Amino acid sequence: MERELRGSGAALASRSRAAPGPWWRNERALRVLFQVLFLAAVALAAGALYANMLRGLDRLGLTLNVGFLDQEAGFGISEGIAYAPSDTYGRAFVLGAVNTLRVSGLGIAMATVLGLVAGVARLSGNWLVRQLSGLYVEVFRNTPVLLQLLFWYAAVMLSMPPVRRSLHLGDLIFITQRGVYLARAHATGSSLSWLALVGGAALMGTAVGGLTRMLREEPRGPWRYLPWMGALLGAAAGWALARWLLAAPPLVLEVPRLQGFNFRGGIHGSPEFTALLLGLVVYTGAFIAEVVRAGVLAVGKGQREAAEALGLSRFQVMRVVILPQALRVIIPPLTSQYLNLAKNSSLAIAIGFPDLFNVGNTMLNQTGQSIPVFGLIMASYLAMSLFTSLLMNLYNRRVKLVER
Amino acid sequence: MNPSTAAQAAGARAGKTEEPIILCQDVHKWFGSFHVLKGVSTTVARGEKVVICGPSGSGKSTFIRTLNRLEEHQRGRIVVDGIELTGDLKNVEAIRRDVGMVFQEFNLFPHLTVLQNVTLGPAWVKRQRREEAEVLGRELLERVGIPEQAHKYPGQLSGGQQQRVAIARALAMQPRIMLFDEPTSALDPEMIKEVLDVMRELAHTGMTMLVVTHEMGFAREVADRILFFDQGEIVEENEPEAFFEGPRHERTKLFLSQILHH
Amino acid sequence: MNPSTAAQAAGARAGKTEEPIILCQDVHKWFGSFHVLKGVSTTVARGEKVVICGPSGSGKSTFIRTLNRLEEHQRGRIVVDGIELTGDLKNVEAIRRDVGMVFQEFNLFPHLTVLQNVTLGPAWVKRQRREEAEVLGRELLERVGIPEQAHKYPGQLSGGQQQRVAIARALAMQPRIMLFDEPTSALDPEMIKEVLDVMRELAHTGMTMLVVTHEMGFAREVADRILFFDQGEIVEENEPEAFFEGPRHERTKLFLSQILHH
Amino acid sequence: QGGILQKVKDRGRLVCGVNGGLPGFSNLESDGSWTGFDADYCRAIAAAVLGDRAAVEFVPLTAAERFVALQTGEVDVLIRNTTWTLIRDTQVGVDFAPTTFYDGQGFMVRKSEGVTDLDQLAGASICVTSGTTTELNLADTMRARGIDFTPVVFEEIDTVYNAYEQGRCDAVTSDKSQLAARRSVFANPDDHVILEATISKEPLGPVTVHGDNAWHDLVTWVVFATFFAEEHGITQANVDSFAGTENPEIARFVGTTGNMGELLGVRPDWGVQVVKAVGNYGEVFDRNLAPLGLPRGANKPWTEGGLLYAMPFR
Amino acid sequence: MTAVAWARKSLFDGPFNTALTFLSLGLLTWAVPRLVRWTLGARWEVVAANLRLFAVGTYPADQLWRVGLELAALAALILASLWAWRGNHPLGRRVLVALWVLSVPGTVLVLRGVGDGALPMVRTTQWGGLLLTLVLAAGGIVLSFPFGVLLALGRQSRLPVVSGVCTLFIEVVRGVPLITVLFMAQVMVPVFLPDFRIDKVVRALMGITVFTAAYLAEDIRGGLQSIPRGQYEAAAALGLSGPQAVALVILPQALRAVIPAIVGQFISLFKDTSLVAVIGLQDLLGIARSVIANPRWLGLQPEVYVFAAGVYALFCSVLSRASQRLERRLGVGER
Ligand SMILES: Nc1ncnc2c1ncn2[C@@H]1O[C@H](COP(=O)(O)OP(=O)(O)OP(=O)(O)O)[C@@H](O)[C@H]1O
Ligand SMILES: Nc1ncnc2c1ncn2[C@@H]1O[C@H](COP(=O)(O)OP(=O)(O)OP(=O)(O)O)[C@@H](O)[C@H]1O
Ligand SMILES: [Mg+2]
Ligand SMILES: [Mg+2]
Repeated sequence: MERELRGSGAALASRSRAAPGPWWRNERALRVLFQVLFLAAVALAAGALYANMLRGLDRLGLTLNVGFLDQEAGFGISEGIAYAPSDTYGRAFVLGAVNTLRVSGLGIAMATVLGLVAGVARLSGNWLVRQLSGLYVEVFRNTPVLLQLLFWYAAVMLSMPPVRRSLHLGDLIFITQRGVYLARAHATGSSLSWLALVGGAALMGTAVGGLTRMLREEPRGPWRYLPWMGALLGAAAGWALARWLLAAPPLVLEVPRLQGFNFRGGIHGSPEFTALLLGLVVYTGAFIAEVVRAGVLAVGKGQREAAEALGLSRFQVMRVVILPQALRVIIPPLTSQYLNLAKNSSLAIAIGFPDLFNVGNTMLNQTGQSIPVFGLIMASYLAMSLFTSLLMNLYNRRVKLVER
Repeated sequence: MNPSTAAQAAGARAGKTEEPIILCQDVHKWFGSFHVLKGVSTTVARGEKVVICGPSGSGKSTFIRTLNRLEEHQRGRIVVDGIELTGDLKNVEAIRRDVGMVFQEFNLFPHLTVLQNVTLGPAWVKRQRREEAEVLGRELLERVGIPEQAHKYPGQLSGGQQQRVAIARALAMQPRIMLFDEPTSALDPEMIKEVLDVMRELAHTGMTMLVVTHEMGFAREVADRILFFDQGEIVEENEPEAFFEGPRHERTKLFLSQILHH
Repeated sequence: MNPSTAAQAAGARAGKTEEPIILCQDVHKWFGSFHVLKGVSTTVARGEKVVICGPSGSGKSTFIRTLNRLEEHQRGRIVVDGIELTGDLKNVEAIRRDVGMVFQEFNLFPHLTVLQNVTLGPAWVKRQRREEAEVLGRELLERVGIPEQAHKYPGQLSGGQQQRVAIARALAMQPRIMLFDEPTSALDPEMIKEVLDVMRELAHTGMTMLVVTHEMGFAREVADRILFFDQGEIVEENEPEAFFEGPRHERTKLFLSQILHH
Repeated sequence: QGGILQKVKDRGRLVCGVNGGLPGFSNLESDGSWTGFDADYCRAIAAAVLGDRAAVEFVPLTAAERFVALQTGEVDVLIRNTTWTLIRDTQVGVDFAPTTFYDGQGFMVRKSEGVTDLDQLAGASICVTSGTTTELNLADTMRARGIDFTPVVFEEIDTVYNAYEQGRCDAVTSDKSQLAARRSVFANPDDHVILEATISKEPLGPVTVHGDNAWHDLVTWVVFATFFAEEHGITQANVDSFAGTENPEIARFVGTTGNMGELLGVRPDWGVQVVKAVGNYGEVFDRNLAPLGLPRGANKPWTEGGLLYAMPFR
Repeated sequence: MTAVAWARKSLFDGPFNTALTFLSLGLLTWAVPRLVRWTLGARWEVVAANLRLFAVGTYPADQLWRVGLELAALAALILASLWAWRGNHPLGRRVLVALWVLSVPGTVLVLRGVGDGALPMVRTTQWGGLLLTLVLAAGGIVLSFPFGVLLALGRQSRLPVVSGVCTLFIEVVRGVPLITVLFMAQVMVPVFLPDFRIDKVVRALMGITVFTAAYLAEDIRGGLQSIPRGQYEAAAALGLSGPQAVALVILPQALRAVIPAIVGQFISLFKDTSLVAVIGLQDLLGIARSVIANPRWLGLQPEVYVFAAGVYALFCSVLSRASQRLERRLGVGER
């Protein structure tokens, strides 16, 4: 130790500047040294892996290139953007990516709604609702999502009635083991009708708005029946309008029709897509419910009390005071759930939905180019994850509390 | 005791003759098996200022929170401004519209601006139009001395400012009664005065006020009457002078000696 | 001023002739672009008790934290017990072994018992055997007056008790210098006294102590010298009597009026 | 290194890659054992090398990982309905032993649909396994004929048939043997027909890693041994009675003369071990595939007009 | 409170709640009879007949005693630990920690065995069912934990290179699906390391470990961030070196703070082991799929899946209950 350094105070003080000590004991030097060593170790490991990989590829008679992306894929894909087996592998991969985005986007939206409802229900004053929601969360959170997907597909979707005996709601929705078919509205060129429709909607909207305001301001007394009368009148007017519109409809309904083996027309969700969507939504919804519950509970008791003391109703307390604050607690874990949903969509492979991973896997099997294909798959998921995180972080910044 | 005589008694005590605005009759409350309020009976006349004090845990907060049903009482009657507090949601709503409350920890809504905090009640409960509510809100902010802070968020204000916003928020509902639960005890000493000033001013407008506080200067100056709580009961009840000069109970004396010594 | 004369001056001031145990020479520190310490020079003689006071944000904490390298200074020299504070890790280690520190928020290790808190340093830094460290630890707990709390966890103690454990923990390393950063300001009034008593006793053992505090009673009684900081500089430096009776600077006067008024 | 043969001997156990669940070919039974045509060929090889039909470790493999498993030596031999193609033979780094099962890709549909010809499948959904030649053949054929269809693609064979049987698809396409095997275990096998049309050749057989010739030879000759035994009427029951045979070729087969075993690097009586273990080809077929209602078809000895032809044992 | 009063308060307070109650009742009356009918009518013999497959896969019947032995040993270890936790130390903490560390190679030894002799080799390809699921889950936990701690510390490091590399690793792994990591491990590892033949189960375990470690690292980082600066400073002021401060002061507190998150991670790890079924391992779900594939059990998918789901749910809820209790217990010392 540096006891020698201790001379007399004067001698010590008169030394203009003490040496900073040998470099191997110097904080800064050590820091730099350690980092250099660390980086070298990482680079070395990566290099060794790379060399090994080249050797391994050589042994398997494979090369590293992505030229195959321009080759003809040759295999069929059941759903997604326009594609034929004569298209390239690249096109097939894009199709998979679009399918993944489609199911993830829709799934995220639906899971959010389900999770919000279930989360709030778990805090409901209604005992039965609380228990049911709790049961839902427990069951679906505690079983593997893969198992759930298989269940939704094999035990639910495939046991729907066959095409010719579809479950249906009028001509609008058909549920069969070939999937779900929805009627689709098509715009026609009849602009006059459009004008009438928009104008009518605007009129009705104003009327309803005015009436509700009236209702708000004078909730008691005989006036409260006025909106009902108004609504009745409005409905009658709407019916008349509708009859007139039907003569020159601005929208036609494209109804799914049975043609040959299958339905044609309308919006079609294949059983694979529907099962995947259902499975992901129900699974993730259970997690989001917990996130929402935790978020709501994280809002201080004082907030609820203050809001109640102001006379806000239970719904208003939730909607105006609790949820907006819960949001900032909710968003980070919610983001992870969104990412999880998107990533879990890769399990589509188990039930045959042609998502990014499934198509990629087929490509890999057909071309044997495992490393480039894997690189592509992982990069795509990574890009998706990063993009989602980015969006959510931006949103998070917006809902963050302003503090001193 | 018959409620009407109780009311008259209270009225007489406060030097007024109308019916009481708050009537409590043998109010009991338990938290689980813990008996917090053990038969509290009192009346408050319209316009009266009542200060409530007592040792920690004696049930002061619980008492004033039962008055607007933030806590439910289990026995006895509470009538506020002619409306009886029962399980009926309508009554609870009506009473809450009549009673403003200010908490120790302010409990402002941190995600709303100051002005939004103040206009929230009028807009959502009274269904006032926004402009109308905002005009009122600005007036109130003026009254509590922070008109320039309208568009800041609570997190950007000092404690004293926050508490003044809380008072403005409660006033925005134009309540007939204001409840204060230790409104200054979470504040730094410099800020206590600014809040007490606002309360003092409010008292002069003739508002009925129930204030839980240990600020004995304020009590002496503003209160018409002081209630001393201990272990869930009103142990002593008197006008300020009499209360401070001649406390009758041992517990009151002990408490006062501690408080005033501080 | 030439450092050697400064050192001698300090020694003379403290009525002693040996070399200073702490020597600061034109110490500067920036946080980013914010200049916190603007050329602080002083010396502390062995056994001296120095109280540091000054308004909030004046750099008191930062100053004593540079003394054991919790903060790095960017210009100037600091020599503690003959060891110069540089980037040399050995020196930093040696100084930390020589200097004990007590924080405002205690910073006890909540996952360890009181005794484990106290023995952690001796056991791991000085590599003492466990039994040895425990004997010392118990002695120290005795000295700060809480021998019976040895097996409790910090969370189970009152603030005053916690701070006494923190003192014992620092003493366990048998330091030559003790730094205290507002050791009583996070405490409730009743507990302040018990901590100050321990510090007073410690002062009588001849330990070198630097204490950031606003407890002027303590300063008057124990300090050999008072340093008054403002805006990163030592504005005034004097013996207690002189300091309290005849502050020379405006800022000191203002500060004292606020403090003593409080 | 000594090659795979030596490794198997040292280990005392053959590691055989099979399908995770294909009725008739390889199936996991409730007691943990494997049954089926492919599983029996694994046992035959084990019997030839080690004299113990039970010395097999079965490794179920997915279509995607089968070649990697073979190349990395995770399995010694792959007997998992793998089609012999030029690309696989040349580029994937594997060698094919003689075909044990000549198959062709066909289609199965519900009788009630009244479909008899591929062209009638226009607009149909067709179930198929992903990552296989089947998938490519389907796309090729339909494209060539200009038939528009929807492929419904699954990783797992089991899912394919389940989806078809439940009505998810109008047709299912695969090797005809597989179709028949699967149909036999449907709830109502008679409701389904396998169309006449065969759209590809699917020769299936054991696969070994490219470059280990000794091992490849052994696997090849084990297959021939089962053909040979059937050609000469040697069965599990009567194999011992050939110990004193006069027929020189059979004598070489049972190892009483010649050094066939030595040349292959195994014991002299390896042929007998194979037959004792699993029987001749016909027996293996009858035990595993006949119960599924599969006709022998092309999988008959050449002497009966089939394609099975054992090379001379000399 | 009387039943009527309770019902009024918690079921029928207000028109909205009443409507909800009736809606829920409607749902229940629709679902419960159907569920009961299905449960009673289901052909559960498929479970009974394949119980051994579900439990251990193709693990040789004559070696099953080893699984039993292993289970008994682990149960004893767990009980002993709980005992020690309650304050009675029949063994002493050190011995227990040593036993836990030894339990890993011990388990491998007992289950896998060596050569012939008393413990003949049972290769991992023969492990299956719940046994494999548990091995993967437990192995994943044990291996990913230290890895996760290192990653978290690395990410929190003040050295930009170290924290950069760790952050990159964590973010990349967290940004891709587990199944791609498993495929990587299964298909790529042999390509990357052509000279080593790594066991299939070990490869899956590698994938699971890497994936879980990245998530754990983030949980642990949360714990590290929750430790007030004062703790670091107090440790430094005492003269503890950086590693000492981390090991003695920071980590114990940080880990304690994130126990719920860690257990949550382990629960999802347990569920996620089911993905190995997709890469051809015969874990509980893999066996379930094999059983369904067997012609003998055709059409019994719901039974098999429900059974498997039940097993997973059982383990998961036991784990989460345990974590809740642990949390409550740990809260004690802190008041
Ligand atoms: N929600 C609750 N559950 C159980 N006990 C409670 C609850 N709220 C309060 N108590 C208990 O009731 C008693 C009275 O509490 P209250 O808050 O009314 O006291 P106080 O007089 O306002 O005290 P302080 O001056 O400390 O605010 C205390 O013993 C408290 O611990
Ligand atoms: N880590 C930091 N980064 C940036 N600024 C800092 C940091 N630590 C302290 N400061 C600033 O440096 C100044 C001096 O801080 P310091 O804590 O030394 O003041 P102090 O005299 O101890 O005040 P107090 O009496 O409030 O403790 C303050 O303005 C503070 O905001
Ligand atoms: Mg209170
Ligand atoms: Mg400070």
